[in-house]
Amino acid sequence: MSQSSPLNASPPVYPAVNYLNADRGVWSWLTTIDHKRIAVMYLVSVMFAFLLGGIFAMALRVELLTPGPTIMGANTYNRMFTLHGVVMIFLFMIPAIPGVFGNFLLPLMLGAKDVAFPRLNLLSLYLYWIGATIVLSGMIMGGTDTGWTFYTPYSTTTPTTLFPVLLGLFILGFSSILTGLNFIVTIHTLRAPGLGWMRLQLFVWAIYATSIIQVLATPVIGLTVLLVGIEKVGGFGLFDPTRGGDPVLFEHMFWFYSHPAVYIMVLPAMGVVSDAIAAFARKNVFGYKMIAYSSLGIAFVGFFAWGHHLFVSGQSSFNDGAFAVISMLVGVFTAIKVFNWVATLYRGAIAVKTPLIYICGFLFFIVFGGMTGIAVATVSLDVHWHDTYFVIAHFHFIMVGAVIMAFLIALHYWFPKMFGRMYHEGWGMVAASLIVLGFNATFIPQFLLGNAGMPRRYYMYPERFQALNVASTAGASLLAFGFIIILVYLIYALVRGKVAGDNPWDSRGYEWNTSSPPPKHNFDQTPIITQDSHLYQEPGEEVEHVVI
Amino acid sequence: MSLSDAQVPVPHLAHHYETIEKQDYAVRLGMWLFLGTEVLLFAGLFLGYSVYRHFYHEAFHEASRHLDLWAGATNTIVLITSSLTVALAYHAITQGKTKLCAGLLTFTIVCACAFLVIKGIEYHHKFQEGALPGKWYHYGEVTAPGANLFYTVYFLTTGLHAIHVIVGMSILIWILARTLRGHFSTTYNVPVELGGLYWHLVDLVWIFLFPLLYLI
Amino acid sequence: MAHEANETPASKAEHVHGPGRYFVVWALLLVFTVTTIITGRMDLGSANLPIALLIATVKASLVVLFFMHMTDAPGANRLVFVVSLVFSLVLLLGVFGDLWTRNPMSLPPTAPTQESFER
Amino acid sequence: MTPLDDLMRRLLWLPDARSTFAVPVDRLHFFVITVTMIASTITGLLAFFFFFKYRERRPFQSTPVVVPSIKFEFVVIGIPLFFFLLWFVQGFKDYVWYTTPPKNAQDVYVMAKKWMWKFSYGGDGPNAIGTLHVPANRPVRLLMTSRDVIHSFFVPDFRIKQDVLPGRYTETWFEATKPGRYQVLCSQYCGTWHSQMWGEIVVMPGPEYDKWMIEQRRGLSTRVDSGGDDSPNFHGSIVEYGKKIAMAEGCVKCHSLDGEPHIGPTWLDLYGKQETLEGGETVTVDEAYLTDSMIDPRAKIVKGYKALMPTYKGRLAAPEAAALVEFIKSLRTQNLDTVPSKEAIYESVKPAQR
Repeated sequence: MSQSSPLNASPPVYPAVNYLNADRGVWSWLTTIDHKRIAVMYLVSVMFAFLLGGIFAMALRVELLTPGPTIMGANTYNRMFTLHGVVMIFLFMIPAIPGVFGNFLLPLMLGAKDVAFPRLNLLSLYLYWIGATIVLSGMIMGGTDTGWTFYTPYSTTTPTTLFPVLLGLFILGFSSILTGLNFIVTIHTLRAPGLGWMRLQLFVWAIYATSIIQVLATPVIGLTVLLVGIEKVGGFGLFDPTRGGDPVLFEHMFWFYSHPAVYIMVLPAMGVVSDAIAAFARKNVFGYKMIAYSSLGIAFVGFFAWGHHLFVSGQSSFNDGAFAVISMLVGVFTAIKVFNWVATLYRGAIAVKTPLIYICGFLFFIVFGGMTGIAVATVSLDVHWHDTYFVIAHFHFIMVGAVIMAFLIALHYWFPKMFGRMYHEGWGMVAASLIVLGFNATFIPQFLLGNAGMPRRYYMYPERFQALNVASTAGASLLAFGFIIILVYLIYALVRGKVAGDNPWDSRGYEWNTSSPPPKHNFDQTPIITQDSHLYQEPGEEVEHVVI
Repeated sequence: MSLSDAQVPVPHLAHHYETIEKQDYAVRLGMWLFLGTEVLLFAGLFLGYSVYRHFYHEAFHEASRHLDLWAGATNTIVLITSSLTVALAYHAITQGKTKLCAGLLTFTIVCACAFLVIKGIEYHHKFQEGALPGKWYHYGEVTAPGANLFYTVYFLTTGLHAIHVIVGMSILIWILARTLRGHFSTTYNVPVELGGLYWHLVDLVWIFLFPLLYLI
Repeated sequence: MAHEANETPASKAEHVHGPGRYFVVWALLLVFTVTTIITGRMDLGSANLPIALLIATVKASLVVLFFMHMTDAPGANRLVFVVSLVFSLVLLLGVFGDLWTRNPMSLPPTAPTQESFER
Repeated sequence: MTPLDDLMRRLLWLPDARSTFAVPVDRLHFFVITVTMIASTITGLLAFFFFFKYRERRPFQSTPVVVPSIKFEFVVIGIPLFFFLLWFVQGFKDYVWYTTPPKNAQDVYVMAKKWMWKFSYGGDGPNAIGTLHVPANRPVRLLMTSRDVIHSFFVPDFRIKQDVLPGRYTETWFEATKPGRYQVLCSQYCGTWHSQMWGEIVVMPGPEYDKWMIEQRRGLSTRVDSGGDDSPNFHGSIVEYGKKIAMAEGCVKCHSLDGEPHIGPTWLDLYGKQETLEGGETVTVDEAYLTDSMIDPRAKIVKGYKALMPTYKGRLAAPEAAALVEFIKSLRTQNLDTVPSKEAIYESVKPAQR
């Protein structure tokens, strides 16, 4: 720990033995049950998925440059947006933060040597790989053109290959459930001495809430995709109107998972930001309990909001109203977090580093994205916006603007923790600014497109929408450029980066109580927690207490 | 799954736990969480049942009368009895009675087989009658609209349940093998307990399926 | 310390009960099975469903409480199980809130045939 | 409609508000979006300001412990809750009004099918593909169903949208406030040409509409009154022209384009196929067979279909028949995605062909 005074600071040393070099060879990685190595493998995998999804996204944007066909045919376009959705959501978003940072940091933050079930953890990763392979093989086998929502009866009648994707998702669901289960048990049983529930870092709280959703909601989507698969292959008629089935029932079952799934993606992001803000502002987390409980609140209330995806689907007006009003509560919980994050900055000692740029962007994006979510949950407004680019822009504000920003915050904040090396700060700033800018340029035009009435999943569109589409594509290329810069300097840092030292940010999160990168079993001796995390006073110093 | 942390013959304490009690606690919590996911998995199917029963009340009522009540009732009794024996098996192993435990587990597995055989005979009849799901439906006896959906729901729920019976049975066979090899004792018996929990869940699901499909 | 682990009731608390109570539970389950078959075939009209569900719930509770030792389980395990049941109900009620109040012509039994439309 | 409304509408790229429902929706929209923009900008700027104001002034600086008071907690819960509930109440009120069609609304039946809209009026009224004529300032209720998958009926200028479900009806209604032509879009993904499933609503002044309807009922009107370019000297590819004719003549009512057999054989992959005829002999589908079938449809009926098709002798000019053949030839599975089609196909309204 770098509690030491800056005056006698010696140059940082790279720990001679750590989890990265404790064992050698590919086999030692593939059979590892070390949560940190599993996290690193997740990192590589989700980055690959993100790259793939990103390439699809760019292809879609280029296709939309002109109102007519540009670079691909309609069927290719339809398959591509399906793959973009499936890959980004199921292969990247859902495992990204829990799989990578949850796995890496949860035991460190708890002062544990590993997660509760290390072998199960490895199994999750393997299931993720198997599921991902099957999903992607479906792409090679002809591709699926249903959109990631698989609405029946289109999905059960489409001539394209659907089964591999459904099977892959079913397996990915298992992976997600097992990860969640593992984390819940870990948090319950493996907290270090002195680490009570109200001392947990907020990232842990967020992962806890996320895991609850994963465990409770994922079985339902597993069953649902199975039923669609059975219906498509066997003609069971459960969602088939010509046999008396109800396609709206499918929508209910699908969104019972897929709405909470949004919180599976965004809650860990909120956890990352809660911790990173405290670390970079050198401040205790303002309103700790409110943030912690609001995570649980979102997890809980998020289950009662799925019906707002069905406002124009033929659902009853009674249900529309009920789900709308509950959706508002999710907004309140998010607003609580935002207020507390901003207040955490108040009277801090803020070091403006790369993650801070993303945090600034994140705060703007989550308020704008969140409140446009409230706007589309306002029933009368949703009638116009439903299934238009407004909705696309809204959820990309949350998914990219909040989740990917948080992923990048986490990546930059914990990069030295994971690999013991620093990236180039200057390039980091440049890429961050590019991404925040490019993101706005990509998605703000899409809000306007939605206002103008352009429906989603449109291969060709009336000419009046072209200007905004071109603007959006231009923004997207900026965004892509930013990501490429990040990839380059991170890979460079991995090999040639400056040695970071054990705690380059002087962060007071518990995960920094060990060397960076950590040794194989995390701690040489079990840490004993004596105070809350993120308290930035020197020992013995008189603490100033402020109430606002 | 949760069992995996205890695959070594002696009560094995994984390096990241301090005490066996804590490890057992973790493993039990993990199992209950898994049972929770199973509950929600079946909840989706029960939802399908409820929705179509709501729509096609008549057809469901009529079609339920064409299921073999005695096969269903026998299966209920078989499963309840097997649930009893698996509970007794756990009780026996906590008292160190390995042979009794093995015997009771064997009986449970036989019950599971009996259940599957009876279920298979029922399925066979349905296949012959043409009382099949969705587009395969060509059963003349029940003509009310929605009858095909009753059989869709019937085959989906009982089919998924049967898969769980097979999985549960496999777990019990594995536990039986380990019991016979003397892996369990008064101090170490968590796998028996967890296998039992899974089997009870299979029983639980059937307790609801039986009246919903056969009786009303 | 992970306090909860230590709160576990003295590890094998259930052993104070003999196997006798398992047999009692089993007998009760059989009695309820017979009851539900009898009431199920009595055709009580709309009361049929609630009665069957009530009996099934009682039977399930017996299994959970005694066979699965829920009576001895620590709080977290009980919470997990109860929460999963609650969310199953949420799923059911959310969908039925829709079905009960949906515009009747949007429900399947009134599905129009194509011919009725082509007029 | 105030000038401020108009300004906001232009800033937000909203189309003009042309139905009675659009006006309250837009008002609430402006309110919500203004608050959203203010709140998010303030948050971003405040964070930015704090970065500067509370920047780290010396390494390893200590900071005070700042905690919220109860008052603060009430404020942060209260303010968003107040706004969100306000919006909900107003939005739900408008929505209930929108989902309750007035009793005196005129009914029009809408049938959606990959990838077209078909409208039919009650009684002896006309059927139309792609174009719906309605009177201005009178409520119109649409009773909608789909023949295949879920579609969604979306009119941006009216701010209305409703999913169209197969096997059952959904309804929506509107009261157009200004005569004109408004685009209908399908907004629920429905397959290859989802993005081309467009239609048009022609809003006519009341009296003009009544006159039009009487003419339609008499079955006299064959005039071309659509906004699309229907003149024979159509500039564009011949395939596109063929597609227009297929729509206008109602061919696609019986011949699907997606491989699914309907009243007549599907056109997808039809060209070049070996068909078995009613009599048992086989025929290769070529230009000659296709043209013959338009002129004398009952001569060679494909096995499994009924002889229902009327003759198009005299109804199709030679170039039109040729264009149709070209269109059919273009419908191949492997190049389904290359069928050029850029604009909505607006076709004339014809009396029901019975």
